[in-house]
Amino acid sequence: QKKEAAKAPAAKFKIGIVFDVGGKGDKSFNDSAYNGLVSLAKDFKGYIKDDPANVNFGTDVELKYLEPKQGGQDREQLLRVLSEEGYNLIFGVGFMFTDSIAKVAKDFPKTHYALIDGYVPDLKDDSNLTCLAFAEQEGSFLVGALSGLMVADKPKAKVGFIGGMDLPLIHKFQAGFIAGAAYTDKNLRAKGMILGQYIGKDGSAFNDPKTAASIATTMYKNGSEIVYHAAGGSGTGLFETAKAAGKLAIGVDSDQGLGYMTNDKDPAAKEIGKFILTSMLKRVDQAVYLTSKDLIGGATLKGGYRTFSLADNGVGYALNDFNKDKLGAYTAKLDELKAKIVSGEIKVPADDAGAADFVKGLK
Amino acid sequence: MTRVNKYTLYETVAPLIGFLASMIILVVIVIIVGESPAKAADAVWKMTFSKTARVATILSTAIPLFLAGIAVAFGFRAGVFNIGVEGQYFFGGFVGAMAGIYLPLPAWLHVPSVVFFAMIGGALWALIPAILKVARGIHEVITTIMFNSIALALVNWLVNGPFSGLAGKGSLEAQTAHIRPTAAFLKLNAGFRALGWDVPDSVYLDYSLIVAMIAGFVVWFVLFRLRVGFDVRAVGTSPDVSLYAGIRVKRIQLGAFLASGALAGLVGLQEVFAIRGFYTYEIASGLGLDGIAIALIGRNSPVGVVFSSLLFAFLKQAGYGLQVYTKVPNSVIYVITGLMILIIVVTNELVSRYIRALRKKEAV
Amino acid sequence: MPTALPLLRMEGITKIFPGVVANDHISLELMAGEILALVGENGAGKSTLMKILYGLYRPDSGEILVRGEKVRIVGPKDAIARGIGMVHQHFMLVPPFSVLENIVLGSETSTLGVLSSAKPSAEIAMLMENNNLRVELQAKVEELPVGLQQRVEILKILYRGAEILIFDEPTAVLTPQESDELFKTFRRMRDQGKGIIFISHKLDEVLDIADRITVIRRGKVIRTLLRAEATKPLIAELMVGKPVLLHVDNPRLEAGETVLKVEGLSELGPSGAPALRELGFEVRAAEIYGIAGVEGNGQSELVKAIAYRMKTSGGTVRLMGREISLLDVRERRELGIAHIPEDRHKYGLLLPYSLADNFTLGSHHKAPYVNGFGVQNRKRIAQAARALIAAFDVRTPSELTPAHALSGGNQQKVIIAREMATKPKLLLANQPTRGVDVGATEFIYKQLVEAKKGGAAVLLVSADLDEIMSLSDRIGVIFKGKIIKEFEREATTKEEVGFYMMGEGK
Amino acid sequence: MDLNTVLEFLLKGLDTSAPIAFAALGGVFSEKSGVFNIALEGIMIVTAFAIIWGSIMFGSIWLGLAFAIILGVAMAAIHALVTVTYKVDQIVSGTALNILAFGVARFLSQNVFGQETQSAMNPYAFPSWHGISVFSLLLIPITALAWFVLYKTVFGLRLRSVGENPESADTLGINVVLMRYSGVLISGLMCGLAAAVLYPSRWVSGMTGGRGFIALAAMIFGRWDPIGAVAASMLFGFADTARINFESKIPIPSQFVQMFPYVLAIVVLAGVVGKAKGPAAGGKPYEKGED
Ligand SMILES: Nc1ncnc2c1ncn2[C@@H]1O[C@H](COP(=O)(O)OP(=O)(O)OP(=O)(O)O)[C@@H](O)[C@H]1O
Ligand SMILES: Nc1ncnc2c1ncn2[C@@H]1O[C@H](COP(=O)(O)OP(=O)(O)OP(=O)(O)O)[C@@H](O)[C@H]1O
Ligand SMILES: [Mg+2]
Ligand SMILES: [Mg+2]
Repeated sequence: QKKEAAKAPAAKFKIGIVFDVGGKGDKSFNDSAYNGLVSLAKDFKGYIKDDPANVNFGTDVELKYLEPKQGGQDREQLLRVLSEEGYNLIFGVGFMFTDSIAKVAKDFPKTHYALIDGYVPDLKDDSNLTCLAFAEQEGSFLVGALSGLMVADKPKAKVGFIGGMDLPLIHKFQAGFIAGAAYTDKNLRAKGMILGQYIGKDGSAFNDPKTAASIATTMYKNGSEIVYHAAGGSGTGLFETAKAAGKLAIGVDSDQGLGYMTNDKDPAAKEIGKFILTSMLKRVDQAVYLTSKDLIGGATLKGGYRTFSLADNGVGYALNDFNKDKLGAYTAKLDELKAKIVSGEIKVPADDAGAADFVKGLK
Repeated sequence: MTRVNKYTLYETVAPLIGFLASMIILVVIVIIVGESPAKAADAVWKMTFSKTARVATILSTAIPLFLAGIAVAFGFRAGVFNIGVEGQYFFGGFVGAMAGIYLPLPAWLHVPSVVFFAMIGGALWALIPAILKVARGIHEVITTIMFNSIALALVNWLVNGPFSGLAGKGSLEAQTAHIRPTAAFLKLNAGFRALGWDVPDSVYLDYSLIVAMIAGFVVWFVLFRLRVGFDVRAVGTSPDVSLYAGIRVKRIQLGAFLASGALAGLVGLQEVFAIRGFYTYEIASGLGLDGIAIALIGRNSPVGVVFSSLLFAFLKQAGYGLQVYTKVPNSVIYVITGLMILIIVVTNELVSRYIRALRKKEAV
Repeated sequence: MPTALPLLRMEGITKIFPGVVANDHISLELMAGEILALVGENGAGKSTLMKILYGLYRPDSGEILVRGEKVRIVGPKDAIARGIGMVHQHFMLVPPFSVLENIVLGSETSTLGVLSSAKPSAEIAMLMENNNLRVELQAKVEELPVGLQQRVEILKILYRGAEILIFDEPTAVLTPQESDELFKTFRRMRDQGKGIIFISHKLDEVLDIADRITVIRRGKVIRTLLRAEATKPLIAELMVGKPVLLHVDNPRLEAGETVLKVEGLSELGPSGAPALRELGFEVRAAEIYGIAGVEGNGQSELVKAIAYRMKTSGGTVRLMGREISLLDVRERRELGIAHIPEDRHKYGLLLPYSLADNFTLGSHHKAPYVNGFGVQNRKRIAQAARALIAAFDVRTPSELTPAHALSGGNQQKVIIAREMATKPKLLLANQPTRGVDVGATEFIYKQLVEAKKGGAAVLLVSADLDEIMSLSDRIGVIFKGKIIKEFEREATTKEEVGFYMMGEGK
Repeated sequence: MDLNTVLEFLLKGLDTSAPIAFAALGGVFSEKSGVFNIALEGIMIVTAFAIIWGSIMFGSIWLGLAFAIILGVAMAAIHALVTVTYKVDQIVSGTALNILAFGVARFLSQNVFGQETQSAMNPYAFPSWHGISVFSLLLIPITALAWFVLYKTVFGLRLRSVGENPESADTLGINVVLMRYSGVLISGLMCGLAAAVLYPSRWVSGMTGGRGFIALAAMIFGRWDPIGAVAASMLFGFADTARINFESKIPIPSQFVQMFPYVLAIVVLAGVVGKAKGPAAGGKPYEKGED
């Protein structure tokens, strides 16, 4: 082994990621982070270490991801191991890393850490920890607005939202969606026109396609034309139901429609992808990519807080070759709304109460 | 070597054979995955015994596993099949956390109080299944499974609703407020270093280690030295005989069930009071089932549970070792853990058959 | 009548268990139309031999010949195929199944795997008719009294067409009447040309029914007697290896104050029908009161009401004048009740636990076995156990031996020693010698008489009328949950008591 | 509420109940033969994966189902081997299998689909009727069949006898080991059917979500009777369906709505059903007396 190590030129940069529980393959949050790694490898001659997919474009940048088990000190331990192994930049994906990453960052002042979705108080520009947040409500507002626009001419048509685990974070998605839908379609402002449902109370809610499918069936039966999900791995149940019902669905985090349409290993996926209208993009990949790019570019990484919002395309909605025809009629209107949000003219609510007030304010 | 010693030797060798056999299977899998066994072995070594910090991490990881195991084992001893350890530590941990957050106490009193309240919480969560078992004869397996689900929903509501500690912006985690510093489980690492064991500060060897040691000792002492422990074991062996002998069977079963719950209440302490400093619904999940395996591999004895919990902790670390240093997927370690348990118990059986055959031969 | 070829021949059968040679080159023969009794002390190896014959154990050496033909019996299936049937010491019934299901189990009649009941029902009805063994086919076995359960067992083997019938202690749980019935069945079957092997500890029965008697001691055949040459003392001596006193010296003493007084006791049985109806009697100090009755007439409920049960549905149980039916078992024991239970495995012993633990069970919560902090005093427990082992001559390697390793007779001794050691005011002895050999029976009788001499009131419940007659000072006959008649021992005869037991003469 | 809505609700309730019910039926067979099977959850994890793997591999959902059944039976065979042949504690074996299954499914997924936590999409589907898989409808006849087999056939009689009193069965020449294997293997088969109604479109790690344990509870709740077990499964299934359908209309915290079926089960057990007694020899390995 020593010989091997001597042969291979040491990578100039080592970047590590510790995923959220659920890990790679969730077709959503973690995969998005993984895609960030892939782009990094491509653009900066890097490789992903021990990756079954063998992503390898050179040896300049070593990329590594790990997956913890739930509970205990596991997250902290994995962050520490990566630190000890000399990784320069380490990401913790998910709010569950909040405490552990703060502790580890203190112990390894020369390593930089980035926390996705969590919030550690009192960070400064020269901290070695950056909190990366997303304005999910803004992206959700746009897909909500799109849904509203698409059903505006059908007074009875409803829209729906399926949440995974009942968490404040997921309510952020819901609030934005409600606000957007109500904003563009006044029919939807009436009570009971925007359906909402959470799958469960624990982590398994993000991995329960059966229940998601069951909820989706009810929503479509009850008149929903479009259903948006923020339910991680459970979302697959929504998409399949959408296909069966011949109705539309909206994905989350990554461009899920594109994922389905371009999946060559999986012929059935294309059939389903047609029913995925768009996805609310939460560009975890972008966050990973941009932060790492700064490091590789030689900049000293800035600590503190960084929010990815509509303004910097950190969130958004997916427009790709497959859905551009369907969305074509609405993109202009959506761009206009986006501008209003960026300018602050529209303040998108981020929780249930805010959403209710927002809808009331529209009447 | 005397005959008895020979048999004891065989019996101790059984788990070792199981361990080795599963390691061989691991090597096979590693080869299938296309990794070199030497590299895998090195990876496991690095993450388990290569340095003090790793060894200490195994010990630290074993703490909640041990507590879960001993909680299950104590119930088993009384013939109580407590599948509800998980729900009990969800709730017990919550009650302990409340004590840690709201009781204004000095540290010397606060730490014992949160331990006490966690035990009370765990016992309370076992109370209804225990009463239903004793008074109505309703199988505890079904009630405790139900109570696990109920606990999960309940603490979820508590943490999201009335006791939500969402402070400031950006904090999106459903969690309680932070515990008072007086309730924190401080690390003992400095003490270990003073004793010559060079544990770095990053490892969680905290008060929960003491809690686990005390709990283990108390359980052993109660079971094997106290009269009430004899009653517990008698009831677990034969309720009919116990009843006949004047042991208050229902009272003992109720008490043992509650004690099992109280022990279960301790499982989440390390995570709440040492690692996180607040309570979330995610506390140490899954340990209830691990506890069953740990208790049974440890043959429901406190000493056995020490070893089996260390074994489980070792396996967990080994899994991370493979993940960090090789391309062997994390899942392999579950495969190995499951297989190892099966192989150990089967070897145990084969060895005792062999011993019986030997004895028979010697009898002629 | 015996034909030239023996129906069955076992030759040189040896079977070794860890630590014990259960059968040591045993040979025996059984003719068609013969009843062979197999007797021996507890642990002599009788059951082992029969289990080998029935294919449950495999012998270490030796061979078995059926009708002169050497056979290999590796499982009950083979045995059944050779016409061997066995009624086991512990019934082999499936309690929640119906009688019909129990009988056909393993030899079902079916079409395409679907059970049919018409044909077997008819066949069984025939069998019942021919052998005078009637049972309700649809009844659940768990709801039947023991006597009927045994009929089911017999029907099971007859249904399989057995010619060689093995009965391992079949009468241990039967009443005299039921035993008589059974013996009638035996004779009927013998006359049909079947061969019967019969194991019993009751020598009177053996002399009554057997054609030949084989005595086994420590795994060896000691001698086979013809009925004509056999006497009770001879058999007993052959079994034990030394002369056995078959008579108990049981003087009547001046009875003292009333220790136990039961009045108007009423109780519902498990099925909801009344098990005890206004039952009343009293037992005084220094007397043995025997409850005679056909099993299932409320004996178990009666003993339970005195020893265990909280809250009876009616009536009172007083000990030394104090109402005890609201006290729990421990409180009752503290008041001086000791209890030799009916089923020693189910109630009497913690089988995996050491003898030391078993000897102190029931007193283990008190000084000197625990100190003031509830810590057990292992030394004192071991001491007490060793003392009892010596005093009661329990055959065991040490006080640390687990209870399950002892023979049935020795297990019973442990229980009796333990209960006597509490110096009880009232000793409940429920079937104390069931399944126990002559030597041990003698010992147990002595102990009961000792207790009485020590001033205890003894309540003896037994299905063995001889036992009742020889031990009791007074006898109460229980019938349908009521004491219907009381006798002074000297003033009655076995026949008279038996008459009342059947519910006659009320 | 019109008739259609009611029908809709009934079908959906049936569909939600079916995975629990099939697993519970499996549990009934295993436990009636005297072997506790707390590995139902683990076996379901594997069959849920296998049906997708098999369908894609063989190009047919039916072959996928057959494949799932085979793997389910294979998992069950491990349990049978360990507990019946080697007489190991049944709870230990079950627990080990649950851990093993979790790893096996993820490991296979990694190797077959290149990712640990999710399989590819399964393009093949069972015929469906009113939006639910016909397989869910099969639950009714299969339950009836299970009942018939258990109570009306030679096989059933023998199976139950070894669960009640294996010694007795043994003395009648019944092969206790064979019957117990059968019981356990049938539970593997039933877990295969459970996979068919769980979600045969895609496997996601964790998708069984504890249904195997709920099935265990349902089996006990249903007093080890096929019909009872299925009825109890329906209680859970329908309560869950009701929750999903009406949660947003109920003005109490959703967590309490979620607790409802469990609380209901306990109340029913405590108040109405009371003592449930399993097969007498359940959980105990059969020692043949010697060896
Ligand atoms: N399965 C077994 N394993 C080990 N030892 C056994 C086993 N069965 C019987 N033994 C031993 O073999 C010896 C003979 O036992 P067996 O049951 O044949 O006696 P028995 O004559 O039937 O006694 P009893 O009159 O009490 O019924 C005893 O010492 C007993 O402890
Ligand atoms: N597996 C075993 N290991 C050790 N000893 C055994 C075993 N099975 C039976 N024995 C012993 O063998 C003896 C004879 O067994 P058996 O089944 O004939 O019961 P028993 O002694 O006749 O009891 P009883 O007649 O009172 O019911 C018993 O003393 C029992 O303790
Ligand atoms: Mg015997
Ligand atoms: Mg006997």
